[in-house]
Amino acid sequence: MELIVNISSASCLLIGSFLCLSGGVGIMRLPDFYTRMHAVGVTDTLGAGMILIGLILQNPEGLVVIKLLLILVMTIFISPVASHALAKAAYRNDLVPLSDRNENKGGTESSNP
Amino acid sequence: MILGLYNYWVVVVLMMIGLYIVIAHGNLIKKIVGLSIFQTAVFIFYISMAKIEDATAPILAEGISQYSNPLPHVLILTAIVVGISTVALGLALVVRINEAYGSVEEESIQNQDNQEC
Amino acid sequence: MRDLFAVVMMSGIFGLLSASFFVAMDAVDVAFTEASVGAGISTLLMLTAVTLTGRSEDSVRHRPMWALVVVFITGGLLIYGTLDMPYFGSADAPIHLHVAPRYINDSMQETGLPNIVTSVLASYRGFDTFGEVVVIFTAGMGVLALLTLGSRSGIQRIMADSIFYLMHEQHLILRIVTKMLIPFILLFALYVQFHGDFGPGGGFQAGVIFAAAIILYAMIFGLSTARRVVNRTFFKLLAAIGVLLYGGVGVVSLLNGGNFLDYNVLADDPVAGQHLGILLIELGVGCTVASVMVIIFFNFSGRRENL
Amino acid sequence: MLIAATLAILVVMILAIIRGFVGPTLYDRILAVNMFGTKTVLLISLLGFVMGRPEFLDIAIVYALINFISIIGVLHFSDSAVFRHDPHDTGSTKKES
Repeated sequence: MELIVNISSASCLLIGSFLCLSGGVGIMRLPDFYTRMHAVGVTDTLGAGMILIGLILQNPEGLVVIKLLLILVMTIFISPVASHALAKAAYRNDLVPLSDRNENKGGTESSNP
Repeated sequence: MILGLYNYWVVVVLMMIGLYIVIAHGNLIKKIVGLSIFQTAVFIFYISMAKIEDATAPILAEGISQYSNPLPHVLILTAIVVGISTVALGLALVVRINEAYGSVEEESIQNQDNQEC
Repeated sequence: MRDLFAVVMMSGIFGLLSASFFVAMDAVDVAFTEASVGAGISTLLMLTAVTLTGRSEDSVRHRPMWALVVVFITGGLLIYGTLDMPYFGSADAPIHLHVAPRYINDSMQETGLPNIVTSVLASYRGFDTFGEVVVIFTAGMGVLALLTLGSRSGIQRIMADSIFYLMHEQHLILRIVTKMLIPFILLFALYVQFHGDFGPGGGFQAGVIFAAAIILYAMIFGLSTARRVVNRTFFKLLAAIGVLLYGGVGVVSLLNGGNFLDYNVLADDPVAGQHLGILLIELGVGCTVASVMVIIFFNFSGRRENL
Repeated sequence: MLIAATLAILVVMILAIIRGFVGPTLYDRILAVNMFGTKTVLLISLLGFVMGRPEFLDIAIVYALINFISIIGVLHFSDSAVFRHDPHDTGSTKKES
């Protein structure tokens, strides 16, 4: 039983770290703001969730688990809302997505900013 | 080993960055940012002095005998909140200066003052 | 960086970074404070100031040579000075020998609180903290004196309201989530306030978190709505009441035959007296900090609205 | 395993800082700050476990909340007119209207 919990906790942590890392690579490599936000917004929520679940499995004590669950719920709420607000603000303030820009220009030139 | 002093060097570097910003930049808002960097360097200095190897946070618990020094924590805790109030006061001054002179650049404020004399 | 907005964003990251550094250095209470202040409130205040004063810095003008010379000389001297300092993390540095062992060993018997930082803050060094609270109060009054405007005429207010109404129609999701979050934040602030004796936390942190909740409300629903919810006069009163509560505890302990801020005489049992005194003082600190932060923010953004 | 996760988070934080420095538009920087904030929450909870005193998760909760508040604040202020017309925004092309 102990072994199963340990293994699942470790794998949750690993998956979470991997997702976070891929988000990090995404924020560095992707060409424009909206794609970068896609990379971060998606991996942030899931990666954070996985790491927190891994931590919950590490230490199944009352108060700690409740606090971790609280953080988990908050991340699940806050992270997508923040991404949503960010994207909306960017779009309202005339930041054009890359694909639209390419269509306008005929899609010929590479528009790496 | 002289390398055991590295925490002070980090502090000194941060402090000097803050000092450089305060001296070299004319923009008053940037000066305030520089001041707050300087402040944080001082906080880091105190906190890193309080650290003891293999010790944990100064909240008493069962089975722990070594605690970090709580005194610098207290000083810095209050200093942070005081720091933010003073930064707010400085920003308020900057806002008023901007209303009076129409600029937050040190040099143009100086010029306007000189013209009035 | 020319763009002041970017400068403020980077300083926000700097605040987050230094707070995680404080966690790594075992200073959980300090990290708590820095988290709520350095990353949250100070970024917001700087942003407000930047919106008030304009975003871009003028072209390069500075005399970097002289500044560099000064900076390098000072830095060199400071590094020379550090050569005499004790090594990082060594347990026998002078700072750890003087009063700290007494705090660590005796505070449990004398005050009955597991969090040494709180007991030192509120009890052993109560005078210091009183001074800090007065400084915060004074800073709040200073901002009030510098930035207060007379109340606007009715037409302007209606116009501002309608602008906010239009602007905030768009933030439907934000508003709902904020409505759900604000009670949690307030509750959490109370938890921090009263759990500060046992875990990290206390009046300073709770005050800042409380103020952050109100600031969030003001940002999402508009300043005039927030003013209708939380009265400005009430906050001014609350700031003063906090300081007076702190001082009042000191005076009561004087009247009971102890020294100023000597809580042992507040109750029959010294430990119970300490508990009571620390609780009241933390409450006073929390009131003052929260209301001063709210006052500062409201004045800044009220200024912005009126321009 | 905890150590590995901590290291991964640190690497991601460094990447976020780089994006914050480079970030051609304002929103890239805000995004970097947001990401940095969530990563700090994770880092602090992990550090609590690594140091063996997981009671200190309160700080992580504060972080999550404050991060949200500051992001909302930044977006609120980015609506104002001062930020709209930005000569430095090299990454954005204005909509043809």
